[in-house]
Amino acid sequence: MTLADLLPLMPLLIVSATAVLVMLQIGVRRSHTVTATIAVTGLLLATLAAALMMSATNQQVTPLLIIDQYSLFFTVVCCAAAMFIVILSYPYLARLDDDKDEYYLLLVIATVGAIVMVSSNHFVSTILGLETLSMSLYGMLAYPLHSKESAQHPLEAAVKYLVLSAVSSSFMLFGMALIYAQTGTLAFSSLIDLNSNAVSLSDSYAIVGLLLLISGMAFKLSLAPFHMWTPDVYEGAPLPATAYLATIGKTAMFVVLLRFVVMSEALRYDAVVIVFSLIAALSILAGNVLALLQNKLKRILAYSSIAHMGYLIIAVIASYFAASTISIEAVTFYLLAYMIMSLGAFGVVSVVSSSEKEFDLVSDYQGLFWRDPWLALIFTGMLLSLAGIPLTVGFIGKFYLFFAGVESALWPLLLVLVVGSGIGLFYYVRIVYHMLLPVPTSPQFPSATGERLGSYGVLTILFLLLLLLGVYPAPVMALIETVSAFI
Amino acid sequence: MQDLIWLLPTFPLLGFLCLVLTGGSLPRKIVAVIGAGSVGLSFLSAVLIAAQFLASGEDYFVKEVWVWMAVGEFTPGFNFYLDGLSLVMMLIITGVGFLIHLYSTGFMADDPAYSRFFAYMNLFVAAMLMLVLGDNLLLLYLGWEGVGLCSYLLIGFWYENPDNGYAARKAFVVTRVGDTAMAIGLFLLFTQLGTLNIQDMLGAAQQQWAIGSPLAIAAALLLLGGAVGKSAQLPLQTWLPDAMAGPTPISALIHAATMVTAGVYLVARTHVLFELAPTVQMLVAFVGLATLLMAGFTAMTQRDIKRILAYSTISQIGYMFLALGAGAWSAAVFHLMTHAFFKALLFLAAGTVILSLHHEHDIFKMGGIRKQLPIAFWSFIIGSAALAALPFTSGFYSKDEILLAALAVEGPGLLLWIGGVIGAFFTGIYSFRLVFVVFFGDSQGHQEVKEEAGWTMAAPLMLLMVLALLGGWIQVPLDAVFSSGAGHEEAPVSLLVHAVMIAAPFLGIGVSYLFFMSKVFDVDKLMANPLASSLHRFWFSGWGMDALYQRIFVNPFLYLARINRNDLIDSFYALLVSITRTAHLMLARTQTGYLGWYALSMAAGLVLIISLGVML
Amino acid sequence: MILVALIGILFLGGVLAWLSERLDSKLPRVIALAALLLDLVLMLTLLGGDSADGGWIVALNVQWLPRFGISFHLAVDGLSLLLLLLTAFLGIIAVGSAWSEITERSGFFYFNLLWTLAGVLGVFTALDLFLFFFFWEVMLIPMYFIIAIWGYENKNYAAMKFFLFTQVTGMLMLVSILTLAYFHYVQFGFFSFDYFDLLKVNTSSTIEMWIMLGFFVAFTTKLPIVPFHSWLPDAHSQAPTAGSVILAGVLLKTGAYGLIRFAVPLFPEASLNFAPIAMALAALSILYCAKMAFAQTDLKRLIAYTSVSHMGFVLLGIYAWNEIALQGAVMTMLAHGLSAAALFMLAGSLQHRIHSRDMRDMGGFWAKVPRMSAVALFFSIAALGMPGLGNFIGEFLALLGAFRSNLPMTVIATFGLIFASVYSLWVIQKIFHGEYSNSKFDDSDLTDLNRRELAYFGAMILGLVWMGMYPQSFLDLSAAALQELLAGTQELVSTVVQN
Amino acid sequence: MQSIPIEHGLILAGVLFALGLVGVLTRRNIVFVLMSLEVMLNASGLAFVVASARWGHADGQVMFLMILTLAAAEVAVGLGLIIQMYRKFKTVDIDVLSEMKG
Repeated sequence: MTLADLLPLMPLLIVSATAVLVMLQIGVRRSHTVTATIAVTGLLLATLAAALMMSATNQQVTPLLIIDQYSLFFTVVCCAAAMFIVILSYPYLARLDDDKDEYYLLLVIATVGAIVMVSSNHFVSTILGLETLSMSLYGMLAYPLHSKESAQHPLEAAVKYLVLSAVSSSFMLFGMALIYAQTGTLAFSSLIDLNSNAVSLSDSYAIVGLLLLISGMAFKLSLAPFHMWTPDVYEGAPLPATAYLATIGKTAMFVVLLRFVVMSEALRYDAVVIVFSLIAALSILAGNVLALLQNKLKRILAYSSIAHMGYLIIAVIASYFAASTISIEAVTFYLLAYMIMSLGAFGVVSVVSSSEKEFDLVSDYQGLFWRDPWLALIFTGMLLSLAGIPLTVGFIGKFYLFFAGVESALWPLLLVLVVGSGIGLFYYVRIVYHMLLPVPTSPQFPSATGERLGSYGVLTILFLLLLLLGVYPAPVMALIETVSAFI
Repeated sequence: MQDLIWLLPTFPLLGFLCLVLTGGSLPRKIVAVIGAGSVGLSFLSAVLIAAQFLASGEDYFVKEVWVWMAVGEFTPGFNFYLDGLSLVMMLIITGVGFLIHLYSTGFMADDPAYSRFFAYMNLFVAAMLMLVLGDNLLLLYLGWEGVGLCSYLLIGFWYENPDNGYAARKAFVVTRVGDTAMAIGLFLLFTQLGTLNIQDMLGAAQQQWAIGSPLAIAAALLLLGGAVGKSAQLPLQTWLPDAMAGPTPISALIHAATMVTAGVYLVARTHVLFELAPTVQMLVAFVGLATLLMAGFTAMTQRDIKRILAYSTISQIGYMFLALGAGAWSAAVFHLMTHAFFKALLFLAAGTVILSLHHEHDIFKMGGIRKQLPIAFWSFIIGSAALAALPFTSGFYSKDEILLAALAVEGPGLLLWIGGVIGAFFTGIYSFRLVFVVFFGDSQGHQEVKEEAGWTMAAPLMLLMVLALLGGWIQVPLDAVFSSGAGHEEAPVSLLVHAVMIAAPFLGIGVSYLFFMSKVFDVDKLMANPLASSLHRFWFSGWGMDALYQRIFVNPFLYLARINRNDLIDSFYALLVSITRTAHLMLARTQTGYLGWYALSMAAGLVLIISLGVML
Repeated sequence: MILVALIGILFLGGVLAWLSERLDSKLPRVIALAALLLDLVLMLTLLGGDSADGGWIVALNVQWLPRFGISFHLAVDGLSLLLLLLTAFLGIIAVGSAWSEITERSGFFYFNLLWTLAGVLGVFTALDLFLFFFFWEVMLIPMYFIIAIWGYENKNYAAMKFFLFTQVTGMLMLVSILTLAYFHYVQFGFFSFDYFDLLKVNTSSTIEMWIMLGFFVAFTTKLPIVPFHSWLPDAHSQAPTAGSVILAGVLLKTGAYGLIRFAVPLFPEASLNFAPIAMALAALSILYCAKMAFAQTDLKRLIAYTSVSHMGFVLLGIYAWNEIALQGAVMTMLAHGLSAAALFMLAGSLQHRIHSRDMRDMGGFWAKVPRMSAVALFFSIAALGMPGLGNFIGEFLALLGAFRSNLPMTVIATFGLIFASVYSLWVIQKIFHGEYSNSKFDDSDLTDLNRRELAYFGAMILGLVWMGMYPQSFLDLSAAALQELLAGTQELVSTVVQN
Repeated sequence: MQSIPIEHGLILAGVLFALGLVGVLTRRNIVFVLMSLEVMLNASGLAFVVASARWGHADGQVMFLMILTLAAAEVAVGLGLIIQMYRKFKTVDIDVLSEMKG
């Protein structure tokens, strides 16, 4: 551990420092605004730092962390997203009749965990990051616990998530143990060409280990058949927390999954390929079908997230069979796209909601097009992007996935993808249709107030990103191409 | 002047445009002038052109106006082709057409939709002229469909009554069936011979196709399909009697004089093809024979004055087809001409009768009106005489030629001849049955008879009477056209044959005299006989063809339409939807909200996956 | 550059129209009209252009997504130009028909209208398959909005159905495109979605068949052809008039265009082997939908089914794949664009006046509204293929050309002419003939066509007569392009025919 | 000296793990659920120790210590939530937490 090692850790350090700073500030004097500001600034700095370092850094810091362009890319994405979520949380928490500051503390610490995860190529760092993230998420999910008005069920959500994710963690750990028994190292490494002169263990141990690990990860990514917790937790948790869980939580985990699968060459085993295909197909179908007639937006987004993770798995499978690196890029781009669009979707809901009352029903948005065209336009954009319609980033993402699938000739999975997205169109467009209906006599929620300008700003930025990456993604494509070379 | 031949259809077309664009806002006088005048003009130019053409002594003359379309080797043009045949046709159309227009100005005088009527009439004349003057089959088809359209519009002219609408649609659709066959014929001809220009096509056919070659037979058959449709021959004759729903001048112009004879024109025009397909030509003859007999029988039983005339038309066209079948092309065209004269005469006269009897159609409600309607009476006498082909009337010469030609056919010639003679006998019966019942006998207590209308209606009748009488002396310049077909040397036939042919109509007249004039035989007593009455019913219904078609074609179609009103195929997609929906409901039930259950599902998933993995 | 302008103007005009609503609710329609007129003028300037190089009049090719070798490649040849003109013309007509019908939220309406048309222009000009697909999808969303917002009683269902059908089949096409592009990568070692690059790809015939089917399904769903047609009657009967006009007049044609430009030239062999099935489907949908049309009581549904029936002739012509048949298909597209649009506008104006589409309520309108009746008569006559009008030229040529390549199917299809006359005349009888009675509806505002309506109906009548009497001016325009396409597949077709 | 074959150790860990899982599934009392979670976590810890014994280096044991801490943390947060839950529902039966479904 030298000074040279510290430099690449800059973003991580900045975020950790922010956490400490927030803690101290709370100790000195509570102030919602100040806390939020510190958090935003810290995360912004981290984002910038990571962005600046990205081009020049590729270094293994201690056995635990690999700081290369890929990890930095996602560090940028996660920090930026976290920053946006902070901005979205501010008005949401404004009227909470309880201390608001610790929420930001938890959020920042969770971000530390996320950063560790995206730059981890070692089981220990994976577990460290993951648990840091999860622990603080438990807190965030249950945050409005004391508030009397809170209509949602943060407690229920938190308990369910805690118990189940602890179970999944134990899956992962046991899996890791078995793999470790096979490879003899806790770093991600190939399971195939073992440098073992010791009496080797039968392959089935490794396979079982792999499958355990995959199952654990599948839970965190809410992939079928480990998806059941998702809608309940999403619905119960306060919106910004849900947004955090849905975007950063998923992304960080997925990066780990990708790194691990690629480095361990797990897909050499037919069993793993089949299990992955099964998981992908199940998730796509179950997710879309479950969302079909759902009336609560958060649950719809939960189910759709199941489906989207399923889409991504297709690209992961493809990454093994394809000659080019397109499939890695596909995963990367789609994660970025997914970050933008689901953050946007949650953002729209959270803009009109607050900790006392969340406007979660599809019918709440009836006639939004005529009451708040801009918000409605943004929401439409996000939904259509989730549905994969051109002019939006979602379409380019889908295009990447389809290409990856075609390149590796995964025809059955492509068919499932087509069917799934076909079903998906229905419920996304259904929401849009509700926004197009005439305005009901009694508007459901107050239109924007001054304190929500920040949120509107965030949403606008996301919307512009959505269009930009949907119409002229060439530069980002190029960036991702270079970045993905590091996996 | 010849180069101005394109003026012929242009005048009526302009008339049509004027009347349509002004939309009935013009005063009736002007409408009448435009309507009749335009046709008159084209008649004048027709006469001039005809004179010049005959003077020039050329066999034919082509005027190219513009290239319609040029796709690859398919280059039909808007070209006019004038030879003896089209000359005769254009004169008939414009001449008779003009007279009928003139008559209509009086007949329709108090119809609210005066200008719409003349618009359609003019359009019809224009289309009909395109039909006969076009130098390629596509242009002919243009006119062919055009006249069909006008016939539809005019049959349904009084649209308030749904029955008229039905008759009109029936007319259009039934003829459309024939037209479709004809269209396929055009495809075949073009695909095989590479052109639709009639003369080139015929030439090519003669070179490429041996006599009786299947292709020739197919082509001839398909064209024949078109012809029987338009000319109301078996088996597509059912539309014509209903077509009488239109105003009477229409029946005179379209459904007697011109359009219905288009089939005859088509066959005559493409006679080379039929000579290449002798079997089809024989078929033509027998179609004609069957039709003329069937129509003859039916005509005897009808009560509606116009339906009687309609069936007589069908049967007369049957004679023309007989002639065509017998290869007597010019005889067919000759009979076409004379028939145009006397049938137009009969219809117009019938029109005056109907008009002055306040739209009474049933002949048995008429009677003894010869005093009140002398012109109509004499028109009927002369018309019926010509129709029955009494000597020295125009009809006599044409029918005479036809029967002789029929006799001359080797093989079934005698059969054809006998059939024709029987037909002539029936013609005598029904034509004079009409005369006797309507004009003689005692008045059937119908309300007082209106005066015959003014000169506009009288003059055409007079002229047509003259033509019907003397039309037989006209020499039709067809030898050049049918040089190939004119090979029939009239074999010297015995006087007996002539005697029989002359006698047949007189016999018929005698019979109808005994029945309807002197009442020697009582019709009702005859009807009492079950056999006779059932036979009568059978004939009256036009040999039950309508009912048959209703059962075979119309009802099944309606049935299909009814049972599948909302698209069977759509229900498949509906099924997909409901499947997804049920899947959703079932899956949604798994989201119980119980932590234990979720954990269980995870465990189950894990077990599933691991067992899967270990097994593989 | 002019091509970008063509599309850009509409996109921009749409945004302007939307914003301008705040100022004045009458402004949007003016802006829309202006934008379309401007486009039309620009297109007319292209008419003079010489189509020397393979019939391409003007082209534009810029890199767009280098990673996949995707370029922003637009080009126009006679074929596209004809369809562009049709699009602009019908666009103007549609604005005319919406002029007084669309009163609420006009800004957003014209935004959607223009964006749909922009998407269509893109489809007709794109020569990069990714770009093509891009526009293909772009035109759907605004159309969805048009149906879903300004539609009639059952709009949600109809709009959703339209959206799902076109989107799902669109995804199949995407898979096909990608597969094709991937095989190009395998054979030539670089990514490309460019039309001319992909023309060079050759694959094993089974794979080619599968890829071709992907395109075929997408295009025949849009066309549409039995059994993919069932979205259309709903969409048409529920869409506002202008929507139906664009849908029937233009959107359906994108399917036909796709077949002519992409499906057949890219996969000549597969198409050749598939032709019998395709032509059988064509004949089937001609007859089946003619029958369905006759069975309908909802006027707009009826017209919708007739559209499907007529598109059958287009498909027949395309898969006959010889010049006459192709010209026939193109003429049918143009003529049907006008006649169907006009019929829908008549239905719309009727609904506007008596608030009903149910033919059982109607009858004897000739006495009340003679002008409208005459116009309706004209267009139904045109629809049943009366010689001298555009539809006849198209259908006759299509059948004439198809006759040599597939006799039985052509003969069957020809019987469609009979059924066409049955339903067309049925409409006239049901609505305009017969006894007039206003028992079933309130005829207080059942007035005859006004000047504006007469103007655009007149324009369409003239158009049809022009196509019917002197089609040469259209045939010449598309001839070069079609010959180029034919030449592309010539030797293969000839070889296969020999074997 | 004769060492125990690694398989045995792993199988033992597996059995423990399964026991813990069954506990989580069957128990309704959330306290017992948390205890069963402990069992599962420690089972995997044991697996690590066994594995590291095979390779004869300490990584696995380090991992075991980590697992202990994170298990402690999990339980800490869990107990916190349980207290809230008890305040709200006056019971620790997890089935009361089933208001969100569908």
